[in-house]
Amino acid sequence: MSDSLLAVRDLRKYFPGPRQGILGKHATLKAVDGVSFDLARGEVLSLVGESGSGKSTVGRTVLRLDKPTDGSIRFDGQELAGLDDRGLRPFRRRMQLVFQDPYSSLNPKMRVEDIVGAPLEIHEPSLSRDARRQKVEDMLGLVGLLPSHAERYPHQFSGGQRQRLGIARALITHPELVVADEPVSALDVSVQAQVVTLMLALRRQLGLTILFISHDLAVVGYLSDRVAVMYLGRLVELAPTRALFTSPRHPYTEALLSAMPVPDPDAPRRRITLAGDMPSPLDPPSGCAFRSRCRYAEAACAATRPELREVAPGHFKACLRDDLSLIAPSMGVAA
Amino acid sequence: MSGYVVRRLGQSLVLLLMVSMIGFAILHLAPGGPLSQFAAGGDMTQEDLDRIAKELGLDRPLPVQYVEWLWRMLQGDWGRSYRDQQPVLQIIGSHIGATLELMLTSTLVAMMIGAWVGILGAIRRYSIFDSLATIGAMVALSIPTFWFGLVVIYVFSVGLEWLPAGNRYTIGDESLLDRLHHLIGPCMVLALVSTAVWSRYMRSSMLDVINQDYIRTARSKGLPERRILLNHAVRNALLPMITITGLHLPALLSGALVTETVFTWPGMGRLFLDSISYRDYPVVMGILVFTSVMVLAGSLIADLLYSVADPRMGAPG
Amino acid sequence: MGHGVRWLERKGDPSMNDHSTDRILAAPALRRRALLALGAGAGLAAAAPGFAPSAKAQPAQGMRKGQVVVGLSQEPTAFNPLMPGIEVDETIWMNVFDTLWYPMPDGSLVPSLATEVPSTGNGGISADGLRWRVKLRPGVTWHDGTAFTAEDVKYTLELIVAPGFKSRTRLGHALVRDIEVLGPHEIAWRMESAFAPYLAFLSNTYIVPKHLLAAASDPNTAPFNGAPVGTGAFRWDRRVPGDHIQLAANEKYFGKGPFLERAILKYVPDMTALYAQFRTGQVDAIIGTGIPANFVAEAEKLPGKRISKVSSGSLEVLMPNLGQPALSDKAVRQALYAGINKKGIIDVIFYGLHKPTESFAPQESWVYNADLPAHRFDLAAANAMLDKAGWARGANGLRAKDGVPLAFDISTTTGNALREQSQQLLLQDWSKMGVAAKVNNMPAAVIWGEFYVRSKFQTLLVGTGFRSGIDPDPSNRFASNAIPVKGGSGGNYMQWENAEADRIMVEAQATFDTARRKALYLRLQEIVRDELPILPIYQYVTAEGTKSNLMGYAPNINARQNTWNMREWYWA
Amino acid sequence: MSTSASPVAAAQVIRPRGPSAFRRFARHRLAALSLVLILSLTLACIIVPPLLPFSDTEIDIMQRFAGPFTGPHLLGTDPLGRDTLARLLMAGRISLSVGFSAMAISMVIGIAVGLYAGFYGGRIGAILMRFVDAMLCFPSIFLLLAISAFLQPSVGSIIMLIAATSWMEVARLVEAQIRALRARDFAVAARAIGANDRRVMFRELLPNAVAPIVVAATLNVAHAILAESYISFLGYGIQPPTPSWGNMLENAQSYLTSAPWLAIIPGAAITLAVTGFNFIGDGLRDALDPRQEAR
Amino acid sequence: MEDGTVLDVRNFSVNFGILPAVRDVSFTLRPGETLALVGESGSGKSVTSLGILKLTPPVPFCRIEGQALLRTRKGAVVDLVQASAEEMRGLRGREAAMIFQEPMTSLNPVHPVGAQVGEALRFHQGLSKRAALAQAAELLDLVGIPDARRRLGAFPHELSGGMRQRVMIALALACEPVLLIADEPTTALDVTIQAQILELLQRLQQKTRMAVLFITHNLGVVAEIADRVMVMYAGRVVEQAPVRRLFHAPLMPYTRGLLRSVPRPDFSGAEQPPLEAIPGSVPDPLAPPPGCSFSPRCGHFSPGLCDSVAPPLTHAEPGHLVRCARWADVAGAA
Repeated sequence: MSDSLLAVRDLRKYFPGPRQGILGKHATLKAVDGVSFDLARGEVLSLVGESGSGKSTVGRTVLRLDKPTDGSIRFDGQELAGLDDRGLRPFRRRMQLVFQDPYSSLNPKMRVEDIVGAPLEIHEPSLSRDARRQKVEDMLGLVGLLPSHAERYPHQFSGGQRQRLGIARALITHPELVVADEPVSALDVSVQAQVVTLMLALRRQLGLTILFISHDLAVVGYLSDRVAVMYLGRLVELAPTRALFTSPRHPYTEALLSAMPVPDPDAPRRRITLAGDMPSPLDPPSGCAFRSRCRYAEAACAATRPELREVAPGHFKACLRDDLSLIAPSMGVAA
Repeated sequence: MSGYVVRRLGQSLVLLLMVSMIGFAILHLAPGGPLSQFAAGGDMTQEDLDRIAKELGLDRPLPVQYVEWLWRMLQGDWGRSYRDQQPVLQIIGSHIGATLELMLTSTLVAMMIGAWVGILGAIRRYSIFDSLATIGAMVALSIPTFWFGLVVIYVFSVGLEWLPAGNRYTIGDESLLDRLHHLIGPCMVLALVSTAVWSRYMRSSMLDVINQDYIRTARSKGLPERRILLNHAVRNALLPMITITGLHLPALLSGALVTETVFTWPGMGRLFLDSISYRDYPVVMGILVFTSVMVLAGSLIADLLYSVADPRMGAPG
Repeated sequence: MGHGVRWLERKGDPSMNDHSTDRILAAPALRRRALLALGAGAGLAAAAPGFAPSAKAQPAQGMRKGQVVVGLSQEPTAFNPLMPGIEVDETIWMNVFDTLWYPMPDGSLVPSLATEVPSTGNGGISADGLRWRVKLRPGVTWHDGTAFTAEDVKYTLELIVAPGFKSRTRLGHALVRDIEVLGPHEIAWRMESAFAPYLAFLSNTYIVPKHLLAAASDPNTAPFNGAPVGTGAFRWDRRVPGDHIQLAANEKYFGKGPFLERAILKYVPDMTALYAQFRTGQVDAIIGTGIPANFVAEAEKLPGKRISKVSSGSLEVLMPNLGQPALSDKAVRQALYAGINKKGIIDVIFYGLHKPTESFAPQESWVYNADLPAHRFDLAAANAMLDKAGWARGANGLRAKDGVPLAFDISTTTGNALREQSQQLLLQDWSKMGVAAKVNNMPAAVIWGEFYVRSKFQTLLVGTGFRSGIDPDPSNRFASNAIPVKGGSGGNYMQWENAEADRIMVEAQATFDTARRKALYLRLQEIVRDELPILPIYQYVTAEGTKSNLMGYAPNINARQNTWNMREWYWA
Repeated sequence: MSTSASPVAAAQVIRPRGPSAFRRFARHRLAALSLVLILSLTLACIIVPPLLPFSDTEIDIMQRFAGPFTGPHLLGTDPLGRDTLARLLMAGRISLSVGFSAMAISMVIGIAVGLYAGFYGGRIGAILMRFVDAMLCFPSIFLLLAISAFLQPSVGSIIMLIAATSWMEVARLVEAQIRALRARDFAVAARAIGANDRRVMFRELLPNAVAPIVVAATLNVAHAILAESYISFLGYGIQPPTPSWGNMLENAQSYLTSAPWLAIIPGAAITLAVTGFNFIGDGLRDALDPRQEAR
Repeated sequence: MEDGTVLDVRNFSVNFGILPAVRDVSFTLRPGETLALVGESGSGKSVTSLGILKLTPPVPFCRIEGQALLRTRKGAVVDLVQASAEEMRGLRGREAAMIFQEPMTSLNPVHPVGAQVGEALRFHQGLSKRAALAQAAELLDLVGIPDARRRLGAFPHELSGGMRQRVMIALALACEPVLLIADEPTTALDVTIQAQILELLQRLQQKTRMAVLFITHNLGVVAEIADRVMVMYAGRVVEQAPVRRLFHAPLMPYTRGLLRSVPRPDFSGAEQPPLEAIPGSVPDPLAPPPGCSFSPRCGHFSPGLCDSVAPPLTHAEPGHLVRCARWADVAGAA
């Protein structure tokens, strides 16, 4: 895409795993192992995957909350990968994070005014207290809370309200990029809908670019422009939402879509049940990491690691087999 | 597992080195010296004192003394006491028995009573028993040990004349019964704090455990309450106690020190106090290293036991 | 200090020995006539009558029965009698080893390993005091059966001054030259200069076996030091460190006794606990630091126990550091002295146990000056003295002179409750004189370290003695060349300098003429009483206790421990 | 439903604050009782001594060893005839101020070390924590004894001594807390908005570690009062004539049989005060329990 | 109690002190039937399930009222609410078993899974240790644990989340209970694993004809597994209906809101249809609103009617119960 706000190339993030043997070296946990994608201005890209796929690590590394092991992160043309805390500070106000857990992401000892106003305090220290308060109150209004809430402490709010506070904090410096790390998965369904709606509205109003991290395909399908599927630290498929949901090209995507429970008792169920669990990221299978659970796996899959390649315009997949005709699950066509 | 042990041992050695450095520095920099006891007497001249100080090597710079001490130590020579010229290890060896006897019995008593009180308190939370146990434990933790020792002596030895006021045994009558009789008082005093510690930790550990999901699972299987408590709850609740016991060791040693003092118990505690006030450097350093080894070994063993007892820790590292 | 009655005197407080090390005061011994009498071979028997308070006769020689448990408040740890040790270690030394001669309560010396005490009269000491010749007792064997000979004595005297050997003190011994073994049982040497107190020193010099120590590679670490072998009435049996030491009777002892099969020296590091064990009978005798003053009255009423109030050679004094500007003023010291409520301290705090004194010499000493001006507790007089000397009261009521405030610390070892009470009485009375004194107590190991020997204290409340061995010579404490901070050698930590006193002490040291020595020391006591380099408060009296049926116990002010004659103890 | 419709609705339901920490504390009956006890004790130590007919240092030999409740001296007199009650209260001033001051200093050291090590970790942090471990290896009595030899015994030096030997637990506690909090989302959030280290440490993390720190502080007061009595018992305590509970007890030891109240009264005072602080700590722990606060 | 029912719960309430967690719940359950209990957090669905087996957390003053009649395998009817602790022990595990949400914490970490599965067998059927283990191996095999015999000695931490939940199921089914209560058994699992577990449960239910009370908040799961659905809100049942009926013709506004707030992406058009959220959040159980507890969030709120009295549970149709004063209007509006 031409107007790319974020360009991630071959991003890697390794963590030291447990030590091996007596005085042995630490095993390497490859949480993110060579991920590349672009994010256009105003776009919502979703990153989906099961727990342990490395999707949250991508989010945090992109925001440089973690230092990447390797790779490039270009934000608005500028390289972030090598910067230190000081160098990153000017970028902090331009990119923000919304957390999964609305309970632990708000400092319980601080009042809402201070929580939401903190970014202003840091990035606009010249702002007077009153002006800051005014901006906080405006922001609270924008996310559907009352100005008087500025006086309160986080524990006085419900989960959904807290998530609104988290969004308010993220948006108060008018960032261009927001990474939303499972922002609704800890919420009840009815509240989840509120927050999804709010995010969509804000995106429209403020022209946000969003990297949306989730394991919930329904939510993802609902709000994103493009979807990237992760498995064991790598992207296995990246496509426009509609294309991904209607004609998946990777067996894992297919299985993921088919496993998704559909809230309709009459929906046809053609389930592809994956065998076994996701392998340990400490010891991933050779070649294609998915092959151990893949029903289409061949001998070649163990030998070569498939790279992400474009198989249709804008549709990328990392699978050796092009001969598959995969099932488009029911949901895409549901009325 | 063995890698873990090797690593822990390495860490312990570093700690030991630090302990010995801190100990050596504090001890030798403190005013006074091993010869002051003789200076007090007045029948030794200044020349005599200076001559002996030189022969003991006390006139050299401190780092030199430390390095030499360490070098000898590494070769297994713990030095000789300034007081009775005996090898330090031999001296420690002749005192450690009494201290271990005291510590082990009191720990045993504390474990049995403390665990029982803690478990019962947790099961019958908010009952009168629980409240009394809580108050009792708090008071026990607050009583100065030596004062409690004095009270025990005053009540049981001076007043009621049930217990001997001190010593490990009656000279001449060193029967088991006689030794046990002498052990009751100091054991009671030393066990007081440990019992309180045990009962508090056991209670909270037990409370933690009985609210765990797997206890609910056990209930959902329809197991008898007794089996749930013994097989599922207590077993898990005891796990952290292993660590607690390891961590409690330095405090227990301190307690033993004070208790031995009050009950004229011929153990390490008194040796330590005597040696420190005589500035008998080799013995004090020896005891320090020895107790640190005990403490470190204690926590290492506690961790290993923990990993044996708790399958989750099966292979730390 | 040992009288500090506290639970924790133990903690191995080295302070404990400070008073009592000096207990042996030379008594009216060494009079020419006495020496002649001894020389005539009065022998051991002369010692016996008089102090066995027993109704029952002593057992026959060779009869041994029972054991005695002696309670000590410190643990004996040094067993080589030539190496540094504290007073309590002598309990072992005096029973396992023998000296050439030893002092009796009346101060006379009784030959032990020697057959007679040498003197100018009997020819043992040449007229100029330089040549000494000692005849030794034949037929004495070490506990391991080896025969005792003059070689052992020679070895002992040489070992004391041997380089590299950690001998306790070389004082006096360093003057010995040209030791000659004249025969298996006769020895002679030359003194570099005449030194009268050496006779007394030798009464405390234990003879060690050459065949064991010389065989060791280093006598400092010889196995002998952990299991001593001597010629004494008791043999080393076993030691339970931190608890007790057991001695067994030496069946082949050359002298009288022993009449006990065993002697157990039990370490009970707490004086109250020790007393409690005495009361319950776990301990047969409390020797040394004795029964705490506040228990004496109660102890005297105990059935089956006998309490002896034993004069000790050490004194409780307030030691001023004359290096302090205010304290260097004699008038201040005199005023402070007048402000000491001795009667209050002795009668109230110590239940009247101790004896008030004016002299540095014990009242039993043959040089004691009974005619010194008597102390009067008189605050008005004390105030007048200070006024007269120009120490004027300031606005806050405290005195100062020429900008120097009359203020000082009074220190002693921590943990001695009774002495701390004394301090507080002193503070209260002195505060009425406009003196700002405050307590600064520290642990014994600190007090007796540089604080003491480098004269860093201001005033020190201390129990100590002022003589050399059992000789009355106090030059180690009072001579101007005995000030360590001024490059001297000795124990004049007060930094007192007095030309007349110096002259007297030098002369008295060099003469063997007892009458002359006495005259000199009487004068010295007058000077010290006037100058007050020490403010004497009282002479210690120890309440020692034994079971009533333990016979033979006999206090001896000239012995370092009253276990000195344990060989003669027996059960009635 | 659009976003604009939800604000009011979202605003309607605000969780009630729930019982405040203070109320939770007050509900812990023993803790509340202890707080009252400690406050009255402190007040009594401050107010009562000047009102008493006897001073704590006034020696009256004629009145020595008066028993409690037998004469003009309410709690009797000591071996020098000083009033036990006056001494007890004056001693309380000393003991309590030793307790509080030692606590304050040890908290400052412990928090500084723990904060640094917990936040930055790294080599220096590791060395600091190993030093803490090494210090904790010593039986505390050794440290007390050995360090006391350096100091001229005075109230100030006793405070330093106790502080010097009791900051390690706090450091460990704070280190663990900070290390745990540092990984919490709100700390990450602070970094995400570009907060510098100081802001994260002092505004975000430390306030959240206050609860365990306050509890530790209370228990440290208890510990310090006990430690003072131990030091005195071992003969290195506050010097006479200044009374402290510890040295009163120490001086009473030899009169245990003849005048037991001299030992019992200060011992009971220590036990009472220490129990009080322990219970307050316990109550605070319950009241400030983060588990109760999380939601 | 009607013939052919396994469980008959009537006017069931659970109170924690002054806090009414579950109020007046009634339902029945037949063999082989799956009843889904749906609700958001705090709706009381978990407390209901735990309360039936009296496994509510040991909170003081916990009161359980009403009736919960269970027909045992031998045909005896026991009221679980009135049953003594001893009787409950005999029933739990044998007649009625339970699986829980957190497979990570619901197994005892210090015992091997074989022993944990075998424990109920040993206690209820008096099997020897060896026999219990042998049967445990069969059970583990049944729930699809590969190499089951070898896994007997494995500790819970050595298994993945999905495997642990399989162990939990084996443990619950050990004595072939007539009733299985599954309390959010798949919530903590990834979708692919969730699919496996749901499939397993359905297979086992067909085999054993046990009645399943399935608690969940995921409407997708409900649609897949349930025969009938019961929706709870603020401690009360607000609607109960056969699954199709509930999804296609919900009567209670809350149920409708719930169904509409689930995102259903539609790829037929360019724009996704708007998502409808229920405004506000669940009321504080200690300060419930007057009248209908859903009234403050309800789009059909009628002042005076909805905020005065709590509406009763009414039969809208046979088998379809609803708790709403305006259900008829709501149905009409739709």
